[in-house]
Amino acid sequence: MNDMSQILKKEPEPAPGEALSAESLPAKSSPVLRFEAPPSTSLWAHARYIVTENPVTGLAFGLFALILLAALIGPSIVPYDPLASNTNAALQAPSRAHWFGTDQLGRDIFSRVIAATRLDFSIAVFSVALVFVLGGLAGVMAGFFGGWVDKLVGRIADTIMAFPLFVLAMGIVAALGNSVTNIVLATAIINFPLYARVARAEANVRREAGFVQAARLSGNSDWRLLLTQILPNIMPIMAVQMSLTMGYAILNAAGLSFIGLGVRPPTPEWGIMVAEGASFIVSGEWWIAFFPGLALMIAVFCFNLLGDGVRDLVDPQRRN
Amino acid sequence: MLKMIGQRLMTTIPSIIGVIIVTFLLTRVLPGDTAAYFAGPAASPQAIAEIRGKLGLDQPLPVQFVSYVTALLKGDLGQSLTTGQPVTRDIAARLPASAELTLAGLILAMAVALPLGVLAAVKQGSWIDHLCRIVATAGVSLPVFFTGLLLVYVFYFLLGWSPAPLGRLDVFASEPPGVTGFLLIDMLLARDLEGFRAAFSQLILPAVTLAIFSLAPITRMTRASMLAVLGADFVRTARASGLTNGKVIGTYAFRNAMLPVVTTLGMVFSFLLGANVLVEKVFAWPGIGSYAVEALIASDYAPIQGFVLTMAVMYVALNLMIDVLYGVIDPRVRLEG
Amino acid sequence: MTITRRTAIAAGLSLPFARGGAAQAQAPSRSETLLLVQEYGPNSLDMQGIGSSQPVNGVALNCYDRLLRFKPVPIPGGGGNTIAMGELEGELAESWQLAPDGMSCTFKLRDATFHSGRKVTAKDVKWSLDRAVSIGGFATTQMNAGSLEKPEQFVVVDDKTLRIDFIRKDKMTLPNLAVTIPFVFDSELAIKNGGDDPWAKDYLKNNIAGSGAYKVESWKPGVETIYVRNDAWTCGKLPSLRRIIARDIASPSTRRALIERGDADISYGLPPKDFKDLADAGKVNVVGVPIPNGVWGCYLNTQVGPFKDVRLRQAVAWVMPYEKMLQASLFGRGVDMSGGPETPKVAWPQPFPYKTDVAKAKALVDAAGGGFSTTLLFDAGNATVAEPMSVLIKEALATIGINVEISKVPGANFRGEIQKKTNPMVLNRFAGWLDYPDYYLFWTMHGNNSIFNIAAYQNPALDKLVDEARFTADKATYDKSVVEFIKLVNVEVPMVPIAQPTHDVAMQKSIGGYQFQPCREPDFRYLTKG
Amino acid sequence: MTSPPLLDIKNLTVEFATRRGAVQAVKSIDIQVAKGETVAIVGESGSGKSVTSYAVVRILDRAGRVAEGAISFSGIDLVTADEAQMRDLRGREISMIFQNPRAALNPIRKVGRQIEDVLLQHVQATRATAREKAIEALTKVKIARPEERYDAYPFELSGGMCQRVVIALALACQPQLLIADEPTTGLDVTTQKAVMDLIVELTRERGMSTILITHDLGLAAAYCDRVVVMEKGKVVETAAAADIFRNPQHPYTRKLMQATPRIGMSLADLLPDAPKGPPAEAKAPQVTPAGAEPLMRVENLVKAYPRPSAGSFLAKFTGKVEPEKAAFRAVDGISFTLARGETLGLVGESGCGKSTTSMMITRLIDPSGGRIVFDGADIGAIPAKSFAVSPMRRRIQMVFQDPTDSLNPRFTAERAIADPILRMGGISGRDALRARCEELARLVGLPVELIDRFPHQLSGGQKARVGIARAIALDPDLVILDEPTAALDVSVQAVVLNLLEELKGRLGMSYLFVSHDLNVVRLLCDRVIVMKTGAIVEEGTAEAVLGNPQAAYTRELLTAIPHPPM
Repeated sequence: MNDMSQILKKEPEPAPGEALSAESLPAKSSPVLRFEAPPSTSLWAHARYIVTENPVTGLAFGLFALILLAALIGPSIVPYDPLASNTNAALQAPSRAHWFGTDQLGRDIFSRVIAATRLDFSIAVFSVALVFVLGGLAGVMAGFFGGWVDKLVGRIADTIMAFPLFVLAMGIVAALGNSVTNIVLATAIINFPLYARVARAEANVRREAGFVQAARLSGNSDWRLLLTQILPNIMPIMAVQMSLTMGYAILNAAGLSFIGLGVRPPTPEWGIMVAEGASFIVSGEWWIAFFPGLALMIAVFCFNLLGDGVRDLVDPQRRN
Repeated sequence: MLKMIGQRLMTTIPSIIGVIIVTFLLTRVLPGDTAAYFAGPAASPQAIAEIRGKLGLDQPLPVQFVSYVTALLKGDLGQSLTTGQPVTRDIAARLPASAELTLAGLILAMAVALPLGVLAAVKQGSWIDHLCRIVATAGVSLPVFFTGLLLVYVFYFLLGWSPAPLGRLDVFASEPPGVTGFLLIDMLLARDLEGFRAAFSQLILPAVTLAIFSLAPITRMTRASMLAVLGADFVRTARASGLTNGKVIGTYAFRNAMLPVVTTLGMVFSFLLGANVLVEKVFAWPGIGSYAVEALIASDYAPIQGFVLTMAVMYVALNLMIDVLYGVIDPRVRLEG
Repeated sequence: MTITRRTAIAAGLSLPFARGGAAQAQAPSRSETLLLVQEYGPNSLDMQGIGSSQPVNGVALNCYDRLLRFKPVPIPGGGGNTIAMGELEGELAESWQLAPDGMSCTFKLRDATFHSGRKVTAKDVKWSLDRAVSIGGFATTQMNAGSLEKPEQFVVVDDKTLRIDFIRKDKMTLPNLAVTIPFVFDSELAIKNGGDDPWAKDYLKNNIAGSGAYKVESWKPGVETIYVRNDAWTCGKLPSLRRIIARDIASPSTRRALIERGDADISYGLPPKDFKDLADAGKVNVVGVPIPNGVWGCYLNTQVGPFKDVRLRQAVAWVMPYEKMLQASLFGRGVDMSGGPETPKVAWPQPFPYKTDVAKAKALVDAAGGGFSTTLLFDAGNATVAEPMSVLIKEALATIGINVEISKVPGANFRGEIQKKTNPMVLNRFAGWLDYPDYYLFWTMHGNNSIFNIAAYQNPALDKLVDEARFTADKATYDKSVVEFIKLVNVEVPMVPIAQPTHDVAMQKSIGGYQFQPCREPDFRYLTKG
Repeated sequence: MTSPPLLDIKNLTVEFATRRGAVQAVKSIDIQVAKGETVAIVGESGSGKSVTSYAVVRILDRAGRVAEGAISFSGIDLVTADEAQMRDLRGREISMIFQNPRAALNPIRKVGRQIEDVLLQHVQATRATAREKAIEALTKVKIARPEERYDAYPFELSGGMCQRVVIALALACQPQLLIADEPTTGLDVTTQKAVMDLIVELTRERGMSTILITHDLGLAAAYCDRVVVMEKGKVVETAAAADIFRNPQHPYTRKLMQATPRIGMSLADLLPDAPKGPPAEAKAPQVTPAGAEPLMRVENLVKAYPRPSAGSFLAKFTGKVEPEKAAFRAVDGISFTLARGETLGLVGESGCGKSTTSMMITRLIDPSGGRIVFDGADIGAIPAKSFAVSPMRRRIQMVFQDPTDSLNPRFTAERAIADPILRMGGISGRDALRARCEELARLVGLPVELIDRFPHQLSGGQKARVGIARAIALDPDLVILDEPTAALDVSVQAVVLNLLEELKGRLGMSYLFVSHDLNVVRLLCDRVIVMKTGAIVEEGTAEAVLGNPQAAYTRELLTAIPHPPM
């Protein structure tokens, strides 16, 4: 829920008459600097600029690479089997043998934290991909077609929003059963309004855009307009949305595991590891909860910063 | 204005109906057998069936739904199995606690986030901007349950600065007469400064936990909206008219920038009510969040339904309030009604 | 810091009374007030009522009186008292006399008064016992376990005398009068407020109508319960604590922190790890009583699924990492159940002959046709102990080719799951209130197939032995039957006993007079402070 | 000049820090403004004219800075003055007004309070007198009922009214210099005239100096004493307003001047090196002989929008029937014909319904009533949705107002041009398609090597050409031109207008030309329709309507056009 701002962005709907006959002369925007025919900038060069110009964004991209690496090859490079218990070495503080210490069953926390990356990352990616398809499409259709489609999507989104989202996610997972698939589904559902609204707003402003009208004149049907004109143009905004909600998706999944829903033991997952370690904090074995919590935080942190970075990357105003 | 409120209320009816239906279905799909729970351990299948009949659980779903809605219209939310009390009474008793905590968290977050966001926007691109971004993002990246645990460990267990996380009031302090349900206010009304201090010190850690979490959206929104406003033509006019920086930022930019922030605040508030679930668990806060979690774990329908419904109604009320507030700030909205 | 906090507490304490006027003549001092922290509190004040939660036992114990109670017996390791099944003393009963034919018992009532000020009469006792056997649900089931089944069994002889007629001779009848179900209500008060309901369920759920040592001053479900002493209590030594505040604190860490920092006086239900740490640190007293008749066990379904094959059940018993489980999940707060003698003693639970021997287990699995996959179920509410335990089981079973998927089921759901009796493996803890081996097996392995017979074990031979032990009056027959059925289950292993957990309580050093009760709720009546 | 100038800009260079290093937006310019003088700074977009004015009051944004030179105002060096000093000068000695007046006012503060803010800031009033003085300032800019308007919010005022408030704000403290940055861009021509007249009157009255920054040479020449022409950050010419049209010195000025449409010019005259010919020659309307079926006949066309009524939803529940409010009629029963080969101009101020009309004719929106008969078929009856895929679609095309907005940012120029061909053109094969696109590009004068570029890599003029190429790709019979040059600089406009005229002849199309600019309409159109509030007020040949207007409204429009001294 990093950018809740997006959800409720109110755009006053212009009265129909006004929309068409508005003082439509080109109000030349503030003339600070405008260069004719901007020189072309390649996406790559622009990306490099974004990364180097803002150290924080650079850091985020670096972290993201690390997370991706851990998710891809993590389980095969960790020093210990993340599932193997060793009760003789239980509850050891961080040491050279166990960088992050060991847990109640003597499992190596470092190995578990790294191995958990893949699951947490997958949950985030899949839930975001799912909601992107569902919410994005629904929102675009609502914004583009208006009318009853808009009303329907709006109602669905409103209904979901009226739920306390985390509790709704809990309810869904509890009702459908304790599984990773259902965590993904629940996370996707609670993010639906966010995506639907952003997509709706973006599609709505583009519905009457010149290039859409022009495409209409070219004989494109509504569906084709939607797919070739509207959808590609709101992709960048949706991409920003995606990287921002990735972090939230991870937090949500971790929250669910924390209260005992979702991931099954002994699968390593950050949320469940924090939950397991929580009861040990008071007795001084802080590392059990701390390192998974830290990993969780870093991942979410990274995705949030990444969101800003992606925003900079796709924002045409920042292109020059 | 009244007309606008009425209209807003009308538009929320469908989503409330949606909430009722979804909640009902969801709770019925929940695994767990209420009748078995009621019958207690060692009950015979017949006894369970008997109780199931008594609770109406053997009826087809539509019939159950109708009786549920009928009861609902009478203001009856059913009975909680875990507390054994009518849900309405439970919620009425616990709601103020959640509301007080959430409000405190929100106010705290605003007190930090608004200046931070404004500062970041005014000094866009400076180190302060970067710092603000990192701090806010780090805050929202911390899982609330983790923050809460950490704060308790450090401030109560290690340092002993804050009182035991035992809920709203020290065990040996006495509760003020319940006027508003908000302890801080009630304490003041009762002129009990010592009690106020006690309640306040209990409130700090959970409120901080919530505030840390809600810092990011408010800061982000304030910054973004401030940036947009600072780039607006009327700010340029104000500058070109020689108004002081303070006047330009305070009177001209800030108030305009608040418009989208107010909308965000509503979102954040209802979101925090949800996040409360975890915070209340950590701090033994007797609010409705922890109530709902426990009910959910126990497959206790009625409290979940009651909780969700309460939240939905609060969400609607909140948005209404925000619309009104919006109207106070923005004459354009006010005069339309 | 501590000093100022204490001052604050003192100040806070004096305030309500200063302001409130003259409700109480004199306030209980801090040393007469006990602060108890527990995971969750009562959901009702009526233990006989349907759906009452575990902590309601504490209300029944402290706010009501029964005819009999268990006599305190010192805990072998010190630290307080526990109970012994055979040793009873009167609570409301001044004396009791078993009829010569052993088919009835006559109770003479003490001169006791209800909180309402009315004298306790035999009529009240009968009404209460009638209620217990008629109300249905858990109360009735528990009454039945002691062969108390019909209202006609309870006969008012005169105002102060009550006779209970037995249906059959049952050694559990009298002990069963001392548990937290057959307590005595002020029947007039209850009937007056009960409206149409002859058993006044709604009224008694929210109100105390008893004669017990404590009254409930305030009850906020899910938040706190405050008890105050009933100064007119005559059924025992007047308790020394005048006020008990029982706070519900869901987070075990918080409960631990509170007790460790001295803010709470006594805490129940911490994770074993915390009890171990607290005991090791020595700052507070930790009293652990091995739960009588309580076992953590892994139930293997004998009717459906792979464990129909007894060799596989034995294989599981041979492969369990008992020592590891005791250390890593119970942190030593329990008694190992492995490596017992071939010939059992007359006791339950006791170590059984299996111990960790992977080779033996492997051979059995191979003989039964090799490895397979299955699931292991446990109650999420028990996760603190059951989860590490299940992870270790999973790991151990993997070594003999059995792949286990762990399934953590929320509490309410767990009931439903075990009732289905289709789950191949279930990890559960069961403890019977009445400490008899036959009682335990009656619930968990008898052919009557109660909900706790999770393994769905059916064996007429075992049923016969259990029934025999239950109703015989002959010590030798009893001992023989017990040894026989334990031998039988040692071979059949419908359940693999893992450990007998201890029931732990952490208390400040200033707290004395700890009394263990089979219901495992705190008994405030004996506690002292300072 | 005898006395020292009020404002003296010497050798001013303004730099902006960008990713590609410092970019000079203004390069070593010198401008003087004497007391009481009105100076115009004229230039096309990117010429640095606004940057110059921002540098004077030092409100350049963060990235910009004065790299070199001096700005002296009444002897104060504005480049080195400290911020407090600048603040005192701004608003009190030097005021600015901007384009888009509504945006220039704080939307949520009463306009009176905004004027008070400035008065109080510069100690021109006390709390007690502020209100009175603010109302006085409003009175001076000829706002009716100023006491009432004091409490108004900007959104409650019209654009022209807002600009008056902005002027009141700027003049409240009696400054010596007023800088007006495109003050009338975006306003209707009649409003523009009123606002400009007001500015001139007030500044003359107070003996103030004025700098008018504009892209409109006509406006500059009509209202100013002197004109400074800027191109790409440099001052290319400074001359008296009377001289600049008559005798432009610099080639750029000449080009600019020439491209500005005026009475008595032909389309070709707009281009720099066009042979001067008699104006009538360019226009040889091949209008269909009378009696022949016109290409399009519009009969009693209506577009009505329901007025949003607040209580309707509630009314449904309470069963109360509210009195039906009259629908808002954006287009109120207009009829006209469009002959084959004709260019019909549709003229009017914003809100008159001309755009709605063109959208209906293009069949992008559905009319509420009336008929649109195109080549014998009533296309108005076909819903817009199905029209998009009907064979008629290819025969009616449109060129849009904003070339940037009308191109999909994700499509290359070629893809944009090819879009209609792909849908309806019947050309198959990549090579054939490519060839056709290149042919079209050549036809509209777009260098073929540019057609692989994305819109953001093209200039405004190039984008306009892509838009035109797309519109003519299917050889339509009718092209609707919706203010096709409004977003373009005059020099580009000149080229595009000529291109359109040439294409029309070559491809035998008819145009419906929608515009607010009467000078352009005069150049391009055979016949003209003047619209006001959804209805036609006058109709006739371009010569007749613009030369000898019958309706009062048309006359008003015509007189509002700034007339530079010839």
